[in-house]
Amino acid sequence: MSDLETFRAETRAWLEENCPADMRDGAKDEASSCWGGRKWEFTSEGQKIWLERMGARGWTVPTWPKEYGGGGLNKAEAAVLQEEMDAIGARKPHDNFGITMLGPAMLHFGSEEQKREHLPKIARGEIRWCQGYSEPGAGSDLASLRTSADDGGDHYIVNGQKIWTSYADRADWIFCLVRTDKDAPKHKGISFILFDMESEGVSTKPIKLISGSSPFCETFFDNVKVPKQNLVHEENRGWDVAKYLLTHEREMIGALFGSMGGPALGSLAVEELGTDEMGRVDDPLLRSKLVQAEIDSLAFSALLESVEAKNGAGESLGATSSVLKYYGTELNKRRHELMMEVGGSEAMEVGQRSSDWLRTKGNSIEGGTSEIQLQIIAKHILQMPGA
Amino acid sequence: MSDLETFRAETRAWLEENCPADMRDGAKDEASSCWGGRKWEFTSEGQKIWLERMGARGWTVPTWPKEYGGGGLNKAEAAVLQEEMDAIGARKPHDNFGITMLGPAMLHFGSEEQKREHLPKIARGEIRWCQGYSEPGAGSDLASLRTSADDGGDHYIVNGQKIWTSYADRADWIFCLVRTDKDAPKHKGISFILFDMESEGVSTKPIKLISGSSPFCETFFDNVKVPKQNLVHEENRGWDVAKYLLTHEREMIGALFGSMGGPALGSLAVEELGTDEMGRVDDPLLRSKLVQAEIDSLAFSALLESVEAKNGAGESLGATSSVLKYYGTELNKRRHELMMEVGGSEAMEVGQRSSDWLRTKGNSIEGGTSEIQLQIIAKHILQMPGA
Amino acid sequence: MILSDDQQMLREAAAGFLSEKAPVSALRALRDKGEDKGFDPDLWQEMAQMGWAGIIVPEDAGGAEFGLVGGGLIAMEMGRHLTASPFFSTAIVAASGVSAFGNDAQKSDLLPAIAAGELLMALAVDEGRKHAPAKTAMVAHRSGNGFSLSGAKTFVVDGAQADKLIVAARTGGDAGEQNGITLFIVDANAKGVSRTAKAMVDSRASAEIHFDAVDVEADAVLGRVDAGWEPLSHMLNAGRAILSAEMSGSAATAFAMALDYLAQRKQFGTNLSAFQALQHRAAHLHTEIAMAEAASFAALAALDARAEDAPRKTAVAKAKASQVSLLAAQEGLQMHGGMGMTDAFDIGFYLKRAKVAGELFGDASFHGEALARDLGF
Amino acid sequence: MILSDDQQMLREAAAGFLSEKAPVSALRALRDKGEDKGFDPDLWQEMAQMGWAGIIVPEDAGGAEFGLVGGGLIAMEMGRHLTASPFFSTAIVAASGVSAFGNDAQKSDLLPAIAAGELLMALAVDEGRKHAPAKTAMVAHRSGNGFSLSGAKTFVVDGAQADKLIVAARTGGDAGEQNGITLFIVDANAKGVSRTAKAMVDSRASAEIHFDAVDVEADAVLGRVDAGWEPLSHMLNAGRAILSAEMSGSAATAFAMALDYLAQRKQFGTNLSAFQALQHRAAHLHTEIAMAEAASFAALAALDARAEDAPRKTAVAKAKASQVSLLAAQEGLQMHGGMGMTDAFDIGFYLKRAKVAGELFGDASFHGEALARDLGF
Repeated sequence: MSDLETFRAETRAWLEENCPADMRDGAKDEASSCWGGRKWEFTSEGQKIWLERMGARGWTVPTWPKEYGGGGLNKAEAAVLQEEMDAIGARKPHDNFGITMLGPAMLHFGSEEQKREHLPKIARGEIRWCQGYSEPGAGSDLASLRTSADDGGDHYIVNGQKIWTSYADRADWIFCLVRTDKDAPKHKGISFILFDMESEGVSTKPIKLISGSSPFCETFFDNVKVPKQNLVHEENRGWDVAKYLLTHEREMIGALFGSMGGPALGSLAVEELGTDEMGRVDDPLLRSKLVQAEIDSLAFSALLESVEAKNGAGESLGATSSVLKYYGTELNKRRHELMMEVGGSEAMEVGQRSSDWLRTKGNSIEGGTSEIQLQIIAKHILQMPGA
Repeated sequence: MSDLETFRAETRAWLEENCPADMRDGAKDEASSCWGGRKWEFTSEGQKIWLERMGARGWTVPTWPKEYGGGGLNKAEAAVLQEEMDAIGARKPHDNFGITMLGPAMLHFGSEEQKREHLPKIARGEIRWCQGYSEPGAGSDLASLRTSADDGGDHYIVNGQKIWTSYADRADWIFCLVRTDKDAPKHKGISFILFDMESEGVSTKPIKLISGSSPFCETFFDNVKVPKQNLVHEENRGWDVAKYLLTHEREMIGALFGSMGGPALGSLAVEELGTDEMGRVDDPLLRSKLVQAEIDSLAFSALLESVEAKNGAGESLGATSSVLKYYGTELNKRRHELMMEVGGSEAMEVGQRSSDWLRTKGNSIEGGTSEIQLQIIAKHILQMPGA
Repeated sequence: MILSDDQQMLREAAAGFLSEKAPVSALRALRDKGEDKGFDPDLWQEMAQMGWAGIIVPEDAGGAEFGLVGGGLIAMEMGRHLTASPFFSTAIVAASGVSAFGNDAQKSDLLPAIAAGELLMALAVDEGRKHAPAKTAMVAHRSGNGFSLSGAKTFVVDGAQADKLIVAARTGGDAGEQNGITLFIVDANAKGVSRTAKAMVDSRASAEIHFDAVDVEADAVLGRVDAGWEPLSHMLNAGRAILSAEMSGSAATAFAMALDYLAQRKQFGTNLSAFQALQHRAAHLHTEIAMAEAASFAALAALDARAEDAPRKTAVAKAKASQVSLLAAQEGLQMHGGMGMTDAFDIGFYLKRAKVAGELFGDASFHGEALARDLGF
Repeated sequence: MILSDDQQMLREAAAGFLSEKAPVSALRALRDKGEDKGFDPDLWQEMAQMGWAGIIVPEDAGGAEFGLVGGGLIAMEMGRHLTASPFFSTAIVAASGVSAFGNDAQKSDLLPAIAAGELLMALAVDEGRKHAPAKTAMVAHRSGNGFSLSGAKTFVVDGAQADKLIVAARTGGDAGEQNGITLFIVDANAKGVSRTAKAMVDSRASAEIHFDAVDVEADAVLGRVDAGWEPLSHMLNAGRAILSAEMSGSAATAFAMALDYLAQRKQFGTNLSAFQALQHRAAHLHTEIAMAEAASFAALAALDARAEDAPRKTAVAKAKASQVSLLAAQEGLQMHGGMGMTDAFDIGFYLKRAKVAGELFGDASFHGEALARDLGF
């Protein structure tokens, strides 16, 4: 029996014994997520136990090193763990921007002290993180941010405003881009700092979207004191960390829209509109738009698989993440437009389908607009010059 | 009886008596055009007589003043003349870039001597004109032209090369943009001159297009002597004349593509592909593209009618000519793509339909590319700033 | 098209009045109040006093007799401001049907009241999620001297507020046939009528209405029994062309808002409106909006002139305007960036209205199909 | 997809050979000579010596047994250079049919000869202007021990040059049905066969072929009588996926040519490739081409693996690649400006080939329809 087979058998046994029954429903929707943190109210005893047990093994972050609270697994072992979890329908024990965003950046840029301080708390779900990147008025030009961190001796004094901070009202800590040098060129005066959202001077305000309420907040900083040991990487070199995180985010978004596919448009149309005497969806012009969307969806899936195969084979995604982000989000918007067309007047009522449709309009804006992605493709893949 | 009614009666009688029988077939295709000029070979005695008789009355250019060989008609009278010609299917007696392009510019910018010298010969079809605007390497940036006209005392010495000169190999004279000041900003060193194509040093070479042979030529000038009295408007102010002509050309092209409409796509498809059991063109996805093309064609016709009504009411077209040029040519390209799709493998054979299809690709390039039209719309209609 | 002096004045009056009394903020306030009326009755009274409720009603019935072109000028301005009112349901759709097909009693009963803004009427035609009038299945049985109506209607604009409903029901033929449909004018509070207001994404009022053996007299028929297709098409086409004009106005304003936003915002040291890629998209959009507006008024004029090609022009206008208003709102939102996604900005309201108005009385696919049938392919 | 070392070498060899021996100028020269062969026989011999004629032929029959993915790698390089050769008609379409469905005699007769480049074969399937194999109407009557074929075929690629034809004819059923079609291997010079070469816009060879009571023996049947749909689909799908790969290559090169042109040209004092509007269009086109290529190789791999979803993947690939190669050529030409319109530039050749290859074995509408049927809507 190979090591991996042994690992699989042990993992299977452990999961069988330790995964609570109500955590085995395979739920992947946001409502069933456990976000952890100081303010978290567990939805069930099972959810609490599941987080504790997985957190204790470091399996909330299986590939992180053990010394930082991770599981210390290699890629193959992590894949086995995921397969075995899927096999019993085990929920993800823990969602946290600390896991998906801050952690990878911290492992790369953080000091030893910072890693030992922050990463285990993420792994165990004790601290919930939010991200302070975007600012009103900056839009796609992220680096034009104006939130300032002035030198206060052993601490910074932070003033300014962030926007699009997901769950800022529920998070415990924030990782945040701030300006530490106003005179430097805009990319060179930015630093990456961490602070407690309960610090004096921090306040938040939820943002209502066109699709209804949202996890997004505006976040305000009024003379917030941040100890200098909370600076990650060097002062004025926060843009390195930001770029690292942004590329990572883009890849996640592209893959997300490529893989989710959404409900099959054709079946939905057959169900809701019926077929004509030739067995075709009974709305010929709408049908032909559905066909084109399916062609494009399947071709995009092929591209995604090809990219993933290359990526798995060790080739870097690089600017290709922009290709995925651009097309995946535009396609998702198109699919939701078509679901609205299929749904007709029923879909025009205030409800889930119309709200989902409206929400998709943000897909081509958040995480870098489609225009920015096209610009990245033109510049970095096609080597076209700056205008 | 009003003056106009009298004019109509007299015109009808004159046409009835003077229009040769073989000039009454209503033909409007290029093959039946009479282009006149020194080298013209009349296709029939009727074509010759018709040009002579109409030229003598100035009715080849009905609204030009009589002193320059025109008919001296007002707009209402000219409209009546056209109606009466249409009523008996009378062909246009004469096509000439002198009529459509040079004449209007000459009436606006020419000196009295120039008008008396050149316009009557255009009216009577004695001199056939071509236009020397575009140059290789200039593309849409027309004003970057490099053909030079150096001062030779009482004459200019012209050197350089033009491209896209329609019928240069059959024309008698050329109106031509040349650079008379190499040091001035590019728009300010251009002059508009006229010269005989039989001048020493002029040579032409026909251009083969992707669609086959074409009326276009490359035209070469090797130390061509042009008397200074052939300068139109002031030296170095030829760009005024060029702009006047370009706007005029754009309007003509836009109207052309709007009004011609082309063959009905739907009927062509029914004829060539047949219908399914529901009476629809038997290619459902192609059919839906045909439908969209018809929607857009009819909406474009509505726009064109609305623009023409305003124009008739005295409002200037201005940059709206770019709207018409842009959409009309793109639509025409789309319609020809669809005709090819309808035609299938038969249309893929070398022949008229495939040649027409290929030729349309030039529509969105000649007379200012679609990109230039969009730029004009953005700048002059939408008031968006230069990049 | 060239406007007459009267039309020009009408348009300017509408523009002035609406920007003062019914800007987008009024629709927002209406929505935030959470009432399901979908419009402000006081505002409608003011509009009626300006003659808009009777804009297509003949002068001898108390109307302004401006025809659909006049109506379209108002609708376009309403589109610009996203003004919610019963103008569409009552002043256009119902009034066009009663004017053209009502008998003398119906005309004298209804038209002056409509023109005075005292009567609200709604057309109940759709029965499924997609507009398909020929598929009308609701049944009207002969019963005594009159009829008994049973069935359900959906997407009835202003249906919950209307005093009277014009209901399409089948007295003969089968679903799918144009023959056999009859129109009835039904008291909205009659026994057997139950109405449910639906919260629509555009914050307008729409209702689902059930008819349970609703009795009407023989004189409730609008037009002739079994021959309701003609008056129904007449009303639908009037509504479609008016919606097209409204959507042209909405598209133009959504676009103008986006251009304003671009002009105000800087990124990477440059004004957003100087980005060439956005300029080309803007120039294309300008062209599309111009076409939608031209097609809309061509349809309105053809309907006023009762021209033979009026249905074709209406199909083109509704198809094109539905597509263009959606495109304008989509592009407008994208050009606003993240701000466009917030409810605090107005652009989202334009997107929502574009979707609903595009769907109402047939979307672009419906009208494209109608056009193809009309052109014989 | 990840290429194996062998595949990588194959691809590099193809790229090297073709750029030296068969660049676009070779196609231009072929056209200008005015011969109607549509390809250069000497070049084909060289390709055969490199193993390309037998690229999918099993090793034991003298082939290279690289499968369709290997064929696709060559086809993509051929697409880049617009190389004309019987690779498609013989090495892919005919070879795939004979390999998979030929009896032992047919295999040993035909495959070694194909692999050696000594035998040219062409598939005669289309009968009308649009690809519609199920509508095959040409008839094969039983006659003696064999069959007698009568009818006409069109758009037969390399049909005028082929030594043998694979002909789809109806032995049963009615036009429109999949059952009842039988495939016959027919000597192209048999009595009753008359062939007319057609000058196609892409300068390739295609023929119209008439069959007037052409007698064939029973052993001329490829596969089984009345059951020709399966081998026919097998050959068509192989051809479609290969064409998709070819078109992906053509699209990539047309695009690269346009980018080169933009990079060289200045207008208004700026390099054309610095115009943002063109950059965004270029970036979009890059994305589309990447999708076409990925879809093409996904289809080829699925066909090689005889995967259940191979037909679906093939439909997606052919639909997408047909659309994308046309888009790339159109955009490429427009980006070349007036120069692109002249025959002196190469971009026009890419446009012409995109149109013909897109049409061959079903255009995007055909395959979109097939996909919709497959997905059940």
